[in-house]
Amino acid sequence: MILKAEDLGYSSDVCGYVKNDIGLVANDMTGPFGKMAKPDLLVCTYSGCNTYIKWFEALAAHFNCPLYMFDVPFSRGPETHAADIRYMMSELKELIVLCEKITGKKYDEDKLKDILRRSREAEDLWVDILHSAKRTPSPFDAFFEAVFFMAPIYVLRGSQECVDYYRAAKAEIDARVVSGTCPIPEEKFRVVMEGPPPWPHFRTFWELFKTWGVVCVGSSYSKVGGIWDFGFRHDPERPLESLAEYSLECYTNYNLARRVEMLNRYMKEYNADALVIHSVKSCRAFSMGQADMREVFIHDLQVPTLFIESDLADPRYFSKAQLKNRIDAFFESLEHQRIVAGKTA
Amino acid sequence: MRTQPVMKFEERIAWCKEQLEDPTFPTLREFKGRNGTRAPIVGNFPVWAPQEIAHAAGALPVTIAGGGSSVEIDHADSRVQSFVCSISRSTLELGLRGYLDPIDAMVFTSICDVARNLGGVFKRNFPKIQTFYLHCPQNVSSPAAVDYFATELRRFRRAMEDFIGDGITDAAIARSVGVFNEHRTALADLYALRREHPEKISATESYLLLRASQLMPREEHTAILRSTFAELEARPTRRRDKIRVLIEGSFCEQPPWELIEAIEDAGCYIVDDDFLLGPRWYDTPVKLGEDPIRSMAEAYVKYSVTSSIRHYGDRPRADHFAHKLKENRVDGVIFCAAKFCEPALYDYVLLKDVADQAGIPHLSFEFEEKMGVFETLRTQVETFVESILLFAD
Amino acid sequence: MISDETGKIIGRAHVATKIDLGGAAEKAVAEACRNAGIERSALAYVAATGYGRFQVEFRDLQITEMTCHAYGAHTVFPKTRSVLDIGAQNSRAMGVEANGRVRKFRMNDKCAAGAGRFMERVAKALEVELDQIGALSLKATDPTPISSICAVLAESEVINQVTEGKKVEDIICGAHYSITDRIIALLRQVGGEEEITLTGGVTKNMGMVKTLEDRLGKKVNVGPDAEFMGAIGAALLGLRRLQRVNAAAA
Amino acid sequence: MYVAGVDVGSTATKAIILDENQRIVGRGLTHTGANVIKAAERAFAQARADAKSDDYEIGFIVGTGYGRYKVPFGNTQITEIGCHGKGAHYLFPETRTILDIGGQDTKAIKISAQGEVSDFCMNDKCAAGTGRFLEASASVIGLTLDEIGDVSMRSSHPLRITNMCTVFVESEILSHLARGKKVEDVLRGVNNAIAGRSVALMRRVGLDDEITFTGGVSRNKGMVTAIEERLERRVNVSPDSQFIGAIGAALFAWERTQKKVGAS
Ligand SMILES: Nc1ncnc2c1ncn2[C@@H]1O[C@H](COP(=O)(O)OP(=O)(O)O)[C@@H](O)[C@H]1O
Ligand SMILES: Nc1ncnc2c1ncn2[C@@H]1O[C@H](COP(=O)(O)OP(=O)(O)O)[C@@H](O)[C@H]1O
Ligand code: SF4
Ligand code: SF4
Ligand code: SF4
Repeated sequence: MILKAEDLGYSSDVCGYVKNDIGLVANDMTGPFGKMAKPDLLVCTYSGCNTYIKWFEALAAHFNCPLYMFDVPFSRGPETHAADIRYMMSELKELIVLCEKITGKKYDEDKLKDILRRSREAEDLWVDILHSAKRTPSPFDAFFEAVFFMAPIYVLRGSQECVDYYRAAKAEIDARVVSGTCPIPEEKFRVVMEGPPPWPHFRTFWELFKTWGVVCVGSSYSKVGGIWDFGFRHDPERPLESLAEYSLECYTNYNLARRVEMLNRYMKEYNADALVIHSVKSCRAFSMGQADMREVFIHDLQVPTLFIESDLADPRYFSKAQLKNRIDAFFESLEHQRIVAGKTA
Repeated sequence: MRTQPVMKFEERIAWCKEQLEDPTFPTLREFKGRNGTRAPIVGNFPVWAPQEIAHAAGALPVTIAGGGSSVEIDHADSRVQSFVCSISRSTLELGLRGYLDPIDAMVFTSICDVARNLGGVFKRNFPKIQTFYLHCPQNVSSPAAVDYFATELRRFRRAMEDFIGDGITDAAIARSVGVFNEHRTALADLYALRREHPEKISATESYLLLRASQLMPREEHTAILRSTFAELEARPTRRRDKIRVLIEGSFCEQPPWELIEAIEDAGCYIVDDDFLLGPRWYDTPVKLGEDPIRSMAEAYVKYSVTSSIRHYGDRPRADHFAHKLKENRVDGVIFCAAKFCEPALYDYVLLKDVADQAGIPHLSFEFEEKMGVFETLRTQVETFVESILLFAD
Repeated sequence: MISDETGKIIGRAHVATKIDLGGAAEKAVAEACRNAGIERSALAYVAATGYGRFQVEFRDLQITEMTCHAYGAHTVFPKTRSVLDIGAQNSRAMGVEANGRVRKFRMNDKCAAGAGRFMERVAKALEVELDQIGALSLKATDPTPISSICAVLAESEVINQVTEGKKVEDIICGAHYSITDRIIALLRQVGGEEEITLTGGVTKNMGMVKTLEDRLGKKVNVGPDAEFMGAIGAALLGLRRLQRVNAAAA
Repeated sequence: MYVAGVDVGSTATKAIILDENQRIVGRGLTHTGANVIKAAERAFAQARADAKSDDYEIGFIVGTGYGRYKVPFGNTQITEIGCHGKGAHYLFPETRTILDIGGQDTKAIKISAQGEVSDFCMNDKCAAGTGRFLEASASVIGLTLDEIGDVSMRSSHPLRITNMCTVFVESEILSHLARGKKVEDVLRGVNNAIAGRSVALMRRVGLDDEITFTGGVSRNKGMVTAIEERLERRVNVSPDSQFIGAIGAALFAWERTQKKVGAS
């Protein structure tokens, strides 16, 4: 798919995730999961990634269909600007009109409230699952497992299936706690993971950490589609407003200071030993500034931090030997420090 | 600056080149030395910073567009990875080396993922520079966009007011908009001259003039441009056997001037480009209404130039580009994007189709600030020119 | 390459380029004259191409190697619509029109992977002579692709494969596939659909030609003079230009 | 009882034998070449011969370097990052920052006062700016690795080399030479370019007072000077600089025999 997109003229340096999609579209909409339908309206809500804009512009040109650019202002600080919310709410209202026109159906606010109520329920359950990683050993890998667990809340949020799914998932985690089964049988290191996974080499990547007994207790990637674990919930009583708030509160829409703060909070609350920054070439929304983040953690906050690079979509940028070298060196020295500390203690 | 003697055109160009190649910002240091804390210097990362408001506050608004080839990236690599555009890395490098010390504030806008996060990096690394981030709305077809941007601009105005400890009146802003408009008109005249008489002023010269404008008071630069026109008219020149080309893709990060020279040497007249230099950000000068802030917001939302760093809603970028090709009567298009600049690289795909449909040949390559060898590039342009000239029968 | 007034090639020479580019050109021209059996003074027009074209002091015109390779390939194989020129450092793909004009081209200017040097390095790492890699590669039964995109780092990967007990021919063939994939990507960007001609030093490597044909699923043209294609193009474009200049003067 | 460290690098394989007092008694150095296992054996045999330790028992062997898993006779393996840290700390106890430039990668390592790695950064995507880069430059110019250091020191007007790609730099060098530039100025330019990148890498882990330069490239005097100029201070270079990884590995081996650190 990526190659297909590069044939069309996309540079090898632009986001591989987007190229995957564009390649799929150019491939007559046929991907590994079958054929997708041609859209009547494209809605682009790009929380924190300008690349999305370019992506949807390309799609709109390809399908020759209308594109609604749902603009989400970048989050600049912990306080929310009233103007941001106002702007997004008027956008939502325009979008409602547009949808009414295309579908010929009336907007039904009660239905939306129902959806949000179910969203909320699923969100509560999801947060419980995330919080379970506070236990030692952790019954849940908040990165390698979370990236799969998180899917329904992004694509099926508001449906009953979604609620049921999280109920089942929660039950599974609870069972794990009771039986003491953990994703990493012998938990040696607890880390917080920043950055998306290298999808094409997901297994290999996980193995590199598993061999060192590493469990991820927190991750930022599982928050790209919404951050609920600090209390935000969709509110059926303020439907549009909470949708607007939700859009602001996505991880990639956070500025660097907020991202650092959030990761640091995870470090402390989840009792982690180290931070792993996985910097992917494709995604500047994530990676631009990660090196600076590394400076903050290592030098200012004195958190052992491992910085590794590969890509989230393009398999060509994944080099197992190099990653292994870095990961080994990092945990080797952590282990060594532990032993030395243990001796002097 | 004010103390500068009157220069002849060639001297002026040489002076501009000197400014460009000195990453320590001599003009800004001089300004600071002369004005001290009385007039702050407000820098911005390229494009869409409300320079007029800073101007109205009595500040010197300047655009900081990277360090060019004269600064080695040495410190900035520890803050920013190697796979982002050079402008963001070298701008940071300038700061880490202390070259940005004369600057009091720095404005970043939402032009791309990189610029946005660079704002965050600046904020942390340079506590002495006040970093300001402005969200430029992308949903320009929404009626709420102008209101929203006006609110953002007012936020900026308040920040500037805090800075100078005094209010900024609407009248002052309107006056500043006027000053910038004059500069815009002069720039438009310069481009018109290049389009009609490319032999009178080379694109390299025009580029150097514009680059220098980013670091000096508008009023002065307008005057320089005006006095230049007369000189250029009088230049004895002969039109050479070259093709007319348009450069597209370097709106934010600017190519080294040697690159432009290499393109010209290889047999091209560059009749237009999309460099967003100086305040060339709108199609026409800002149309002043009753509320100057609102007028600025409208200019951005309704008639800013089409460039890759913004969404254009129902005024698609492709149509605009097709028009530009026709208007400039070009023989070829050179897509010249900064390496790793995603907005440019994405748009290339759309725009090259437009050129294909118009039957206009095109060439594309990527550049970096630090490029030192232009041979490969020249070869490519030569081949391109040959393919148009040698077979023109 | 020396051409007579009808466009027939009558003389040729091949000299290895060292640091002194101008001197090498001088030598090559002298030898080509000898080969053609003509006096040096009989040369009416010299068109220089290639990397050192500006160093050829006695040139009348310089033309880039892309224009020349394309034109050369066009003269030898008139139906060619795409030309691939794979040299030591640069790979270029050109789309050619019916009159030999370069319509579009692409080159690998960022990184040397995907050019001839990659094979030189692989050969060196395997301690095999360069002129044997073609024949060896044809014997491959289980080619292993090289994942490293760097011409230099590919060496260590090759070494790794050797220790894992992979056969030399399979590794070479795998390396060919890696380059081929990069080159085909270039080719596709210029729309490499119809007849394809391969030029440049890599044509001497039969293994490379074969993998290219495998991946493309069709034959590619490789002329006997593939290495001289640039010079042929230059000679003929020079002739064209000379005729035009003369016509204008008459 | 003796212990050994074998550093199987991408370019060169090094072996070190220490006696029970941590003194170096044997060294081996060989080109890694196509067969990693053979290279490890060769280097080890050389070191044994050098130490005249044929009748001694080698108590523990640690493999390091990118081919560390291929040391068939090794007892365990440790990454070269840990080993360079250890080795540099042993030779220069005050060192906190280490720069290692090998054949294919460049690393900056930060160590604690105890010699443990506390941070590291490496540049290993691409052979740009590594020993390989220098080898390529030397070979286009037609000099040997041993010569380039001295030649570059004669330069008075270093050129600016902009291409960091090991392959493309060759043509850049050729074009400079074709324009009549001096060999020493070109080489100095190459050194400066690498120094620039290396210093940037070191800044990421933080530059402390005492810096040690290790790896094969530190044998090149021209590079040492270029880095010192860039940093405006002196750096430690040991005559055994290329062996530091192997020394570190041997020290780890020694610790294991002393049971200072539990087996992993
Ligand atoms: N005898 C040979 N067998 C196989 N490959 C060869 C042989 N001779 C040259 N090559 C390939 O051709 C490349 C050189 O091509 P050439 O077109 O002469 O380069 P350039 O024009 O860029 O100097 C080498 O890198 C090598 O891969
Ligand atoms: N005598 C020498 N003078 C200068 N440089 C040398 C010398 N010997 C080796 N080198 C450099 O050292 C590099 C190999 O360094 P080394 O640390 O052994 O690499 P690795 O561990 O990656 O195999 C070579 O690429 C070369 O540039
Ligand atoms: S968020 Fe990252 S991965 Fe997603 S589209 Fe944007 S740049 Fe690509
Ligand atoms: S050059 Fe491109 S990627 Fe870089 S800051 Fe500018 S717009 Fe963004
Ligand atoms: S990856 Fe290798 S071939 Fe490519 S630029 Fe780097 S050194 Fe050169």
